[in-house]
Amino acid sequence: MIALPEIHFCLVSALTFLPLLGALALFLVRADDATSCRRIALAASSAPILLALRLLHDFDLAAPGLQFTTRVPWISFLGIDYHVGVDGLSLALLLLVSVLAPLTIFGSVGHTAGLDARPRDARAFFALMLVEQTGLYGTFTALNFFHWFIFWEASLVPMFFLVKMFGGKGRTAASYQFFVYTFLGSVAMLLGMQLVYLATGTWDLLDLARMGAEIPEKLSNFARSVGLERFAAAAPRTVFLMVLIGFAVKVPMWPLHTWLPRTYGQAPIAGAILLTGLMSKMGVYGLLRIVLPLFGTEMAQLATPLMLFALATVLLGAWTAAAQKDLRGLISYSSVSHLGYCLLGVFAVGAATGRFEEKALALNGVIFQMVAHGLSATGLFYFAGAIEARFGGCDYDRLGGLRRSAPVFAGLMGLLAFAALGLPGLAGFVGEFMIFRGVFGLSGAIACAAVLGLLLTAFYLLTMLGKIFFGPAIPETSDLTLRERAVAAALSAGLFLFGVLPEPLIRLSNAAVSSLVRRLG
Amino acid sequence: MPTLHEYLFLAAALFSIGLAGVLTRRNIILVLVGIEMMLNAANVNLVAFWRYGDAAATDGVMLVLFGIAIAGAEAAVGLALIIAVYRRFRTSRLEEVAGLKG
Amino acid sequence: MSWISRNLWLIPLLPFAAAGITAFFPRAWRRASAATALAGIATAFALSLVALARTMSPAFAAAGGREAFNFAWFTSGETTARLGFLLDPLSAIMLFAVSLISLLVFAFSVGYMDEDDNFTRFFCFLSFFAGSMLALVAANSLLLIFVAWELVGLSSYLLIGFWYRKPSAAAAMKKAFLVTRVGDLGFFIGLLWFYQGAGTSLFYDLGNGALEGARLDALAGGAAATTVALLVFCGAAGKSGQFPLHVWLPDAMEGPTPVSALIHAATMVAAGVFLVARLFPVFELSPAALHAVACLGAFTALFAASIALAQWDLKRILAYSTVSQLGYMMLGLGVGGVVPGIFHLTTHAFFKALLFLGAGAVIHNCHHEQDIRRLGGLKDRMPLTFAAYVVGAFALVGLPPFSGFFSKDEILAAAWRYPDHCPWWGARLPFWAALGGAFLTAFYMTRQVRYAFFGAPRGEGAAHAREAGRWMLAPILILAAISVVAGFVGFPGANRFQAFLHPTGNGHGFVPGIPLASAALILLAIGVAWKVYGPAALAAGAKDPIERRFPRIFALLHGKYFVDELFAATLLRANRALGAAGSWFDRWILDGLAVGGLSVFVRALSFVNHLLDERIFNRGFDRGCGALQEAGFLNRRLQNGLVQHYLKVATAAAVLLAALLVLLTKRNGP
Amino acid sequence: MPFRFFGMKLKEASGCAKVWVFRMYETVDQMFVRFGDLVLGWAATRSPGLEPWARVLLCVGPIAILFPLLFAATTWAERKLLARIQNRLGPNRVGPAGLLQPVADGLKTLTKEDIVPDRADKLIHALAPILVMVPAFLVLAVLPMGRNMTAANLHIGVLFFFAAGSISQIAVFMAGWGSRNKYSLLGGMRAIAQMVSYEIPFILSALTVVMVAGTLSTVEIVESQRLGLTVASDAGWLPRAVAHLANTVGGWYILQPWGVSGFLIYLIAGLAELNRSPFDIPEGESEIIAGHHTEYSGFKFALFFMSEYITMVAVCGLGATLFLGGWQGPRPLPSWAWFFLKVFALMALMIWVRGSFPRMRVDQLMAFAWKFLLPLSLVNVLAAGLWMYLPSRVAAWFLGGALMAGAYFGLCRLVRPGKTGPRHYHYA
Amino acid sequence: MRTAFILITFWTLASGLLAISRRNMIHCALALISFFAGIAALLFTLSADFLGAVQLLIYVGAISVLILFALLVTHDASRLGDRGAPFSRGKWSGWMLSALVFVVLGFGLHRVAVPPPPDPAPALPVAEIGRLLVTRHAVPFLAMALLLTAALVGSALVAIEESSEHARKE
Repeated sequence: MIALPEIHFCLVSALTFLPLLGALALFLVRADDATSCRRIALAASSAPILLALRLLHDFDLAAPGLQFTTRVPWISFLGIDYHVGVDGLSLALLLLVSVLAPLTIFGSVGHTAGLDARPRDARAFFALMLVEQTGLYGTFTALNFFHWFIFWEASLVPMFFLVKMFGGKGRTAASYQFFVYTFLGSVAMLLGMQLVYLATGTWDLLDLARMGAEIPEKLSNFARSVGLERFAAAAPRTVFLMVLIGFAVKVPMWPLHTWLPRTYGQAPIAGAILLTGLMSKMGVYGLLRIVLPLFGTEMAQLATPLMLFALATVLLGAWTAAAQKDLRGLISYSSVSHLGYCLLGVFAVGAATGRFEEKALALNGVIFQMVAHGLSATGLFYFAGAIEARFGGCDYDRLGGLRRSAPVFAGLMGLLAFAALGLPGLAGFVGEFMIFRGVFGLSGAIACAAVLGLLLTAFYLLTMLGKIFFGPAIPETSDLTLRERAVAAALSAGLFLFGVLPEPLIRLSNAAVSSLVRRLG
Repeated sequence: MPTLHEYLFLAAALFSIGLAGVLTRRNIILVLVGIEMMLNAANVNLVAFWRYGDAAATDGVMLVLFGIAIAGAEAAVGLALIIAVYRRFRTSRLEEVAGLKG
Repeated sequence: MSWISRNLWLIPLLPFAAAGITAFFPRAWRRASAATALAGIATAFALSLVALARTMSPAFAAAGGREAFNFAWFTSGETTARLGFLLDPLSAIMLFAVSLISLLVFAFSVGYMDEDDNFTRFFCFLSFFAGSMLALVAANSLLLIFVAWELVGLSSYLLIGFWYRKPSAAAAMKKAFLVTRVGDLGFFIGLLWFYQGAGTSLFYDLGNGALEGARLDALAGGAAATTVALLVFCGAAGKSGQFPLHVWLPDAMEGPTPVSALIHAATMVAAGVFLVARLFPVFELSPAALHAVACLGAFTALFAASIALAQWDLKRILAYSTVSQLGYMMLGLGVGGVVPGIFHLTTHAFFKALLFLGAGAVIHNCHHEQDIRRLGGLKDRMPLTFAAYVVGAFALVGLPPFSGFFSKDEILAAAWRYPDHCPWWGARLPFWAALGGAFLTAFYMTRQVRYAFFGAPRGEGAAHAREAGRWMLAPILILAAISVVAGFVGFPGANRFQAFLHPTGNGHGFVPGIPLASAALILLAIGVAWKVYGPAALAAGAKDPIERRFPRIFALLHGKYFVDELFAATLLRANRALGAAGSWFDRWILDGLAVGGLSVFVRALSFVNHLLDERIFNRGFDRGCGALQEAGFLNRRLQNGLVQHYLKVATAAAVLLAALLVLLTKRNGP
Repeated sequence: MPFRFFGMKLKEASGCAKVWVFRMYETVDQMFVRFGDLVLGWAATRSPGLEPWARVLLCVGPIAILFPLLFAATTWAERKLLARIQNRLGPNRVGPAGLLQPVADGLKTLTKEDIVPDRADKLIHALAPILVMVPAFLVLAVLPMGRNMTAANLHIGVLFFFAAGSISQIAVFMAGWGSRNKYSLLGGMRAIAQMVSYEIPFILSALTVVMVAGTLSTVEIVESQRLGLTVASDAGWLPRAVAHLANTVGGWYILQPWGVSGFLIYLIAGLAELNRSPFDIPEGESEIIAGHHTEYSGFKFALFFMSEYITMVAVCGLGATLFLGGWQGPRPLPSWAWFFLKVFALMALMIWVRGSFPRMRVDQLMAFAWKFLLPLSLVNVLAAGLWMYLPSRVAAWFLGGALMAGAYFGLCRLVRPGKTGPRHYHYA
Repeated sequence: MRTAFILITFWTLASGLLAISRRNMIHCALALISFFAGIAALLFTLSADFLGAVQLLIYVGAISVLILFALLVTHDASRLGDRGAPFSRGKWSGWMLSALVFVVLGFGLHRVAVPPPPDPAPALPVAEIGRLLVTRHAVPFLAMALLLTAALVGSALVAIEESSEHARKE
């Protein structure tokens, strides 16, 4: 019997690459055999759950640092290692991926997967989903910027194809806009990080985080050393903004968000779920993992304008959501708005002043909110898909009074909507409360202004519920299928559980967040 | 016990025989056979060095292990290629397969 | 700490559990769901009685008059957010009232909702509501109150929209939630501020709570107390329908009548009053905040009562009466502290529940006819209901010796004495407003009773009305009995209620003129109304006398002072405009101008690049390639495509190199 | 006056009897080993150079004598059993119940003419039957046939078994090619294709055992299947007996989820390796006469025949060693008896299979190996890994069992034969 | 030991020479197999019995079968290699070159000092090798796994192509 902990050295890698193996395994079956493909994909996608549970079981909640790290030299003359690990910042997201990705694949039937239009490409669809999952895992676990960036892009490419192949009518334009937009952001980030590498000589995020405050100095020195005397002073800020743009596009932050509604509107539902439920979290996670530790000083200087941008994201997102005429648009903009809270939390923490407790609360809240939003937005999009599958579209005009013929649908949708609008007892509230409570202590005025977002959220979500489910019944329809019920029930259970007992989820991140905040000072 | 020299000489001889096979045979498969012989001779060398050197340094042995695995893959792919070539050119004589264009 | 204090959480949990269970019941399990819900609330009521008994025991007073049971919710950083439940006289009396009225309304609903398809769902929602409300009143933490507060909002949303197929109900449910949420924004900021200022959200925690000791002092500094109090009052105003957030309450009558009785009369709307009472230590720190509460309360009392004069809907009249009475309670809190406000809250809960259930019985037995112009003559057809309704009406208008008399009198007395400790020119106004409100109350209640129960039946429904069934009648009669006697616990001079709720306070004394004056005023109002709404006015098709006499004023009152329209024209329009603007900005400026412009720019750039490549660079490059190709022909000889040939060359080279190596290196060893 | 027995109190007497019985058992259990030691000692006293040779003889001799005898017995048993299955009598002329039939057959083959085809590649044709015997006997060397009864206790025993076994493919090819007969060649190619294909699941199923036992040595694998339960020294006979039973039986790998599936895979792949029914296409009489031994007669044919049966014994022996606890078994049967009992049981199973199943088709055979057995055995490796890494045995049982069942049903769904397509025979 | 080594030397040299010099290609292949077995024996004498067994398993069991199959597939089985020139045109230069290689190698070896063999023979730590495979050499190990899978799939693809060709012909 081999001693148990020995699996740890490859736990994270195995987790990351299992879905990829599944994607390869898909090629054992016919391209149009959607059922077999789904089964294989589901197996490959849910297999990491076991590993994730093992990881959770062995995870030392009290330790702030990274655990389960593997560091193998890769391209040594460039300082590139294969370096992965998990800490409190990524653990919750890792678990979120482990749950949502299989759930999405489980729910990917017919319209949800965009397979009604292209039944012959079922295999491609599931393969792309699995590759996407690997990209997500990789992004959340990589600790060396180099391969972190590879994973970051690796999650972009399959999404491009998912939209391009399985999307709605305007899919081509949407996919190109999505790709070019996010790719430009990524390029800016890559350039910025290359400058950081040239100035510091390492790609390793941990090493960089350890340097922390010295990085601006080094950047200036580097600029000087290559003869750009006049650029030296502005170098740190320029690099910071370049890196920030990469993440801000992904989250997205107003005014870099316009790719999002179009992409969400055209993507297949399963793709949209991954986009909003998981990929948008990559940006926030990047802010936590890279921007906060590396550019703390820069961030502190720009905290106020950044928070104003976050505020704009929250409020304008919500207002625009209220103006949407269909469910998808509404959920898209609501995603923008909700992630605005996360941005607000991160930027508020980035401000130099403030007490430890409030910063920790805000950051814990950001992570909590990501999980909560992941669950609720997934459900909403899934239901948007269910409506589209039944009526061929989710414009409000052709809907109404669905609760009569589909009471379970109405009930579960209502639950998800209320979770999204922050009803206490469901997870959304806890996240929002923590963020607001933290931000309020750091920057009261902006927090007060952002509270308006809660009202607006309630406004557009209730309007949506009213237009779809209440009033006289216009179309008759079937209630949720068993599969749809299972997906929604799983999500609702998560939302309810974490809404009532947030402690387990917060404890995952608390140690890492505390240490991060302490390091920021 | 034979000396290391003897093993090395034997391996060199076997290597040369393999090389001769590669250079002189007309049939592609037998060229491949020669290559396998050369690989085997090299393996013998590696193991002999392990045997006569530091027993704890297992890198040579690992290399042999990997070498054998690679040889397996190589044989499979090589023979598959040969079969493909055979189908394309209807021959397995090396001299007749001289066109570089497909 | 007693058993009940440690297990106070059971009281809200039981109805919650009932709701959770019935949620999974299929539609056909009607009896089972009703039984589950009733069992849940009955047990909760029993436990509330235990709690009440505990608070009355001497041991409890010896233990400091309150027992809190706190527990950790989550830990972030190094601080733990804690929640808790609190047993003190205030919560005990609220638990008692809420659970008792809920129990009665549940029983009533069994009869009332008898024919509804979604019977099981109704009991699920009702139980959920009862649980939320009980959690709210038992909470020992502002955060927990907020949680329960929102859940109460959710259940009211669900119950108002119970008949969701009616567009008006669908609109009303949304309106109710949103308007209260406007107030909740203030509450939420207040909660954040309170939490920030006190460092805890617990009220009482062995001296470390926010409402006791050093932490309360910390709140007292600066403008914090005023700000927190006013912000929290925003929430209370939203939930308790104070002007200008009262607009949702009358619309909420779209829900089934038991819902109106339970939520929008007896308990939920009282949550705002309860909240102010619970946070009274904070309000006490800020006279300005109390001012605001008193003034707004008084204004709302008068304002809503005037609207009630010109309504035709049986339930809407009661709804505006509720708004008005809530104004009284706020006034009581503002001018006289916890006791008058809560006393009126309690009595009002019983008699307003009675009135609503009576109205429900009428509506149910008149085939869902709610327009009082189409009712009439029910006095003979539903005598028991009529009697109970009249009792409720007397209690509401404050006719001695019904319960409303005592509670309202106490508020009036406190308002009368308000200028004594508030030297401000406007301090007298609340009293007069309240008095005017009392007059109007008596007037519109008389009008309503006359229209509904007297004269000849004017509609199909009223003509075929019968006495209500057992399930409906029993709760009505019980409530009527309570409404008659409940006031005596607050008999002036021997105020048991005061002694129980606020033993250290000295009350407001007894001003003998005020009860006499108010009783006289009320009798006058009843008399005038009786006269005005005489048989002539009650004839079928007759116009309302006031409408006939003062059509402009009636239209203004009937249009509820057009507050809704005002909101629609300002706030809602602004909101819509902002949404459209955001959309437009995204579409045309960000997407169109910025991204589109950029793409045009990039395209132009690539076109230029293309020209450069094709015309300039490629020319030279092609020539170079040609030269290389020439050279390549020479090399071609070597490349004869024979693998063995290559190999031989390579081997020869390797042999040569190896030979060199061998020859050039030194000999090593033997 | 207490009851006395040979002058001892009852308790003492029973203790004495226990020791005596135990010694008896030890003697019977180790009697071959003791005999070998005796011979070695004798050789050592005679001359120092003799001992290694004696050792070799001791290892080789019994195998060389015993297994041909076993072969004879097996042929008889197979014919009898098959006859029983097919409701006839089987050999019943020579000797009581036909027991001497193998002897008669042997005599017959010895006296038959040795025919070599005219244009055959004579050297290869002659070498093949000799070469085919080599692996058959080689692999027997590493089987522990009883406690301390292993001819060659290699630390890579299992690997050696498979490595040596793979030589037989070459012999088969030589036989097929050397005969210069189309049917022979086709049979040989079929046999090789089949053996190469089934060797993978065959080895993979054994690999699980190697993984869990953590050793390649057959002896250690057998020992690893012994549980180490102990009972208090003063416990009664029942707990002792139960502990003994559990120790000797409870640790068998077949009692674990991956072990069950691994054993089944091993058995199926083993049947295919042996070219036995239902995988006997290489020598399917209805298609290609008799495959690679079409052109053999007389004693050369007998060698082929013999090698097949001896290999069968060896495969069964390895199966018993890997999955059935080898020579482990509760007293009072001696260890070697247990081993051969298990081997016989497995062989009876194989004969039963032969009597029950129809022959497969070539394409079915290959599809079964590559599409079904190979993935299944890979999943089985995973299941064994689960078994090793999961801390809870119960969880491992359920997860492993579920994994294997899921893989089985999933593969069944995936590799559904569907409608029968046109048949392609590459070597026919 | 010495005897065994000498025997194996002759065995391997002889089968190697046979393998490259026989006209009959099947004989060549069989000689090659014998050569492989000889190498395995050499490894056994070097007390690397694990590697020897692997050598047997992989080369004798698998690769040689592949070679035999390839021979049979690329030729009409009935007239294997009896006719036609077995050697390519530049064979003499090939012989010379390889002889030269041997000479150079031998000359180089001759000049190098070698250590005496350690006694007793070291045991090949099989378990240690296994552990190293999944720890220190994990990456090449995985790469190897990938390579083998790719080879497997590639060969399967060839076979599929073939069968479809057959189908078209039929």
